[in-house]
Amino acid sequence: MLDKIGIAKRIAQEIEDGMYINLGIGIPTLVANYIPAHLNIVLQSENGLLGIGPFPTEQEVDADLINAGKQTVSMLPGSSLFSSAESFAMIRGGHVDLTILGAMEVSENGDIANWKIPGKMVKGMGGAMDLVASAENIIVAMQHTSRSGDSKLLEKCTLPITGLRCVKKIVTNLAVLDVVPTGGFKLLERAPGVSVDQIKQATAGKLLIEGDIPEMKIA
Amino acid sequence: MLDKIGIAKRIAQEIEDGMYINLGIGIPTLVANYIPAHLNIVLQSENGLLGIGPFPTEQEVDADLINAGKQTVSMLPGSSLFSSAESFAMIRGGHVDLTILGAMEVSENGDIANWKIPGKMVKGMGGAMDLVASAENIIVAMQHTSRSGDSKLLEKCTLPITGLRCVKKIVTNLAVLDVVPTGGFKLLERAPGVSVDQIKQATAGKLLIEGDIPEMKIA
Amino acid sequence: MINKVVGSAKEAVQDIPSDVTLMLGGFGLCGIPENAIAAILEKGIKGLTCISNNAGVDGFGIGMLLETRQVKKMISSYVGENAEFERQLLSGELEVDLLPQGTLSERIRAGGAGIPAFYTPAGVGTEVAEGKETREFNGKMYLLEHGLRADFALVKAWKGDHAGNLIYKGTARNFNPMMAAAGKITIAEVEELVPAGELDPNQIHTPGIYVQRIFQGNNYEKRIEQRTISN
Amino acid sequence: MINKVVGSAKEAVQDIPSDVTLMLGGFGLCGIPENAIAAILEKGIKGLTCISNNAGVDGFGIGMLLETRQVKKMISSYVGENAEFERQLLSGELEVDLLPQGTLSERIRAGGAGIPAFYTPAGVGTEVAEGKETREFNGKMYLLEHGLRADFALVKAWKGDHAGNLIYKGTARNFNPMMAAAGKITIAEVEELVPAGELDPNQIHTPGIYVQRIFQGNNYEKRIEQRTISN
Repeated sequence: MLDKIGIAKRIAQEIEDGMYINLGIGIPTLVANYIPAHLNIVLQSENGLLGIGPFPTEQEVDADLINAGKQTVSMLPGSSLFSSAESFAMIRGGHVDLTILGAMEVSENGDIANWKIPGKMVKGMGGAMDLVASAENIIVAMQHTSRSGDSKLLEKCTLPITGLRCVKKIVTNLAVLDVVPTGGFKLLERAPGVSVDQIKQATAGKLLIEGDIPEMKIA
Repeated sequence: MLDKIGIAKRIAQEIEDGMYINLGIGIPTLVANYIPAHLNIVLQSENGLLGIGPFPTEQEVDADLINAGKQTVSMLPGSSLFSSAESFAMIRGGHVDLTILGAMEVSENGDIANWKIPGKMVKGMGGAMDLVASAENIIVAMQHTSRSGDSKLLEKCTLPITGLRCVKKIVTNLAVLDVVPTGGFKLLERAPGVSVDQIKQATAGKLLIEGDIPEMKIA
Repeated sequence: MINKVVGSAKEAVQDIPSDVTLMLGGFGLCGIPENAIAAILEKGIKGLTCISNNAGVDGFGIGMLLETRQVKKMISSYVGENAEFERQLLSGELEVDLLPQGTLSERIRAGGAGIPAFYTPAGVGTEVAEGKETREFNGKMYLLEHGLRADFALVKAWKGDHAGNLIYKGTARNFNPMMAAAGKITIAEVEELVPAGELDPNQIHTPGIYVQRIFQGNNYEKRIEQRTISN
Repeated sequence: MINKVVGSAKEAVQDIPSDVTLMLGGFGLCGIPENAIAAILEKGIKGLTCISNNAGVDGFGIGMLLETRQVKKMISSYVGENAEFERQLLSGELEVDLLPQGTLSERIRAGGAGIPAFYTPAGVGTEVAEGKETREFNGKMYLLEHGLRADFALVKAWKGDHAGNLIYKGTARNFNPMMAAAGKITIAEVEELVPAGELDPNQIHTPGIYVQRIFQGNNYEKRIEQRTISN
């Protein structure tokens, strides 16, 4: 079974040279720490920055330079700054190659719910609806089940959805799965020490299993 | 009767302090020469410049700095440069206070035709359709009649129109007229030495004449 | 050159009445018009509809206007970083319209650019789509969204000149440029106000045509929400 | 940093086939991609649909591609500053779609920004409206216009860096930024190519994400159409 860092490490393996990437808050943010150094990639922050650098030193901190999580950041050589309208023009226009975000639920046809729990205080969707509606390539980072053990990979989402038919791949603490166009979670890899049966039991939506399912390789 | 310079001088009197102004090609361009020096105004060029300055000296000429008529220009203190999309955002968004342009025909309800003569080579509308569709305040500079003596102030335009119900004021070689919302050219001023009868004869559309019509004062 | 300079925040906001719609620049607390907010607070106008990506925090930014109950409605993409906001929302004292961030920024851009409506994919099939027209283009569904304007826009820039030209800094740009264009009256505050001619025309982010008033701000606090440091 | 540098105009255009749609930046001859046009000319591909505000002049700019009959169709707002253009148009060898300049620039902006369609007032009641949906918003009529993209966009900037970031100069900016975003493959040529990190991130007009290839142009002629001088 993977911890959050394990999930982040496994997702980092999906990253290819030359990608522009938007990382959501939470586990997705951790992915940045595990991207192989030989890959040339650029991180986009939807509040108006391409080329997010590491957290600044105490001396470098600038209140006018934050990421979408409102954390102070730095820039890298080749960075650029722009408005929110330009930022979402990039996102909507399909210029961002990969979007990695968290989810509360994903359905077997790729719907995602990650912005609202009825009865709880609603803080808003921020940029999530734009990201999921626009990205060609979305990877979800999430726990396979809730704290009470309920599957978060469902036939249909029970929570208010963020976007329809948009998730392509899911990396959980138990498995890597593709959402197939005809509907269903295709099991690709098991987390270290996790059996196919465990994944079956933790998946409420249609699980597609073909042949032997290899165990993930994580450094 | 006014010559082109006279028309430009009379239109210059319509300009108020603090206006952002777009000047079309031809007589409208001449208006810039007669704006009273005490007025603070800014000229917009739809190819991406606010604050058009005078033609440059031989030494200052810069191929990268032209107006919408493709003439080399200069900038003034406070000028700004921007893209074509931003430029028409300004125009469409109603940020330009006054648009002055030429016309082949104007109808008594304010329609304007100034981009196409059937049977002749069509060069295109450039920014004219955006300007007339967006501006709250359009003054047309034109000859009252064609070379063959036909009126250009008509009940309806005969040429393909550029925009509907958009012209508010017309300054010709013979007169200053308002287009009234209910339809008709309201005669406001006569050109020096021109009689009301002459204007009547030169106007094919509905001409509204109330009381004495004063003669223009042109310095 | 048309001079847009006013002497102070107080003077800049003096004719803003109650019950108007305001746009306020900023993302979180980054790039917010601190001086104009303080002046609105002091002025005490009420019934405000505030269009802003966020709603500040307890005791800072729009959060201050919430505490004094000057805000009737928020139009935002992400809110609730403060307790007073949550209390007012749950008690029904405050209305909130939540919009996807890209829809919000594009609606403001459209408002300033004279585009009455446009289609966007964000929110299709979600609560955001309720009551909105949907339409298919090239096999994908989109929602019709409308341009947004405001009676007054309050924006914050790094540098500005007497003609109202603005240059922002870092990610403090965010919503400010679109709001500058979408305000019927736009009030800009800047950290450094210079005479016209001192800014490079090629580097201006917001042309002065969009700005009706500009003033030299002061005492910028620039609070940081998440001070994250590496060693 | 993702390196977008290619060695030459020839290399940059080498995979452009015949019968594609190209966007070409520039207003008149100001800000046109001189080197890329020359490379397309040399390559000799045919059947091009060119989206460009103008069509060059006899012997320069797109005018050169017209002389070699490489252009099948022009989508522009103002054309015909050259005799060969007029001859081909009148003889039916060349198709031309004329659009209002603001509609053209906004359609390109929308294409790059993932907006499939928007409403604009330009052209209502004119020939431009023929076959287009009209719709009323707040008592005014508008036309529905669609986003435009191109297989390849050829843009020209003043400075650029290895990451594809671009800064334009003067009014040579014009259509270039929107086209950079609307090209599926965008090829930028610059007067000065510098390593990433040498351009101020705050002054970049076109972020490198929009640019797939960048090269150092040379021998810029920058022809002036109307050399107007004051004494």
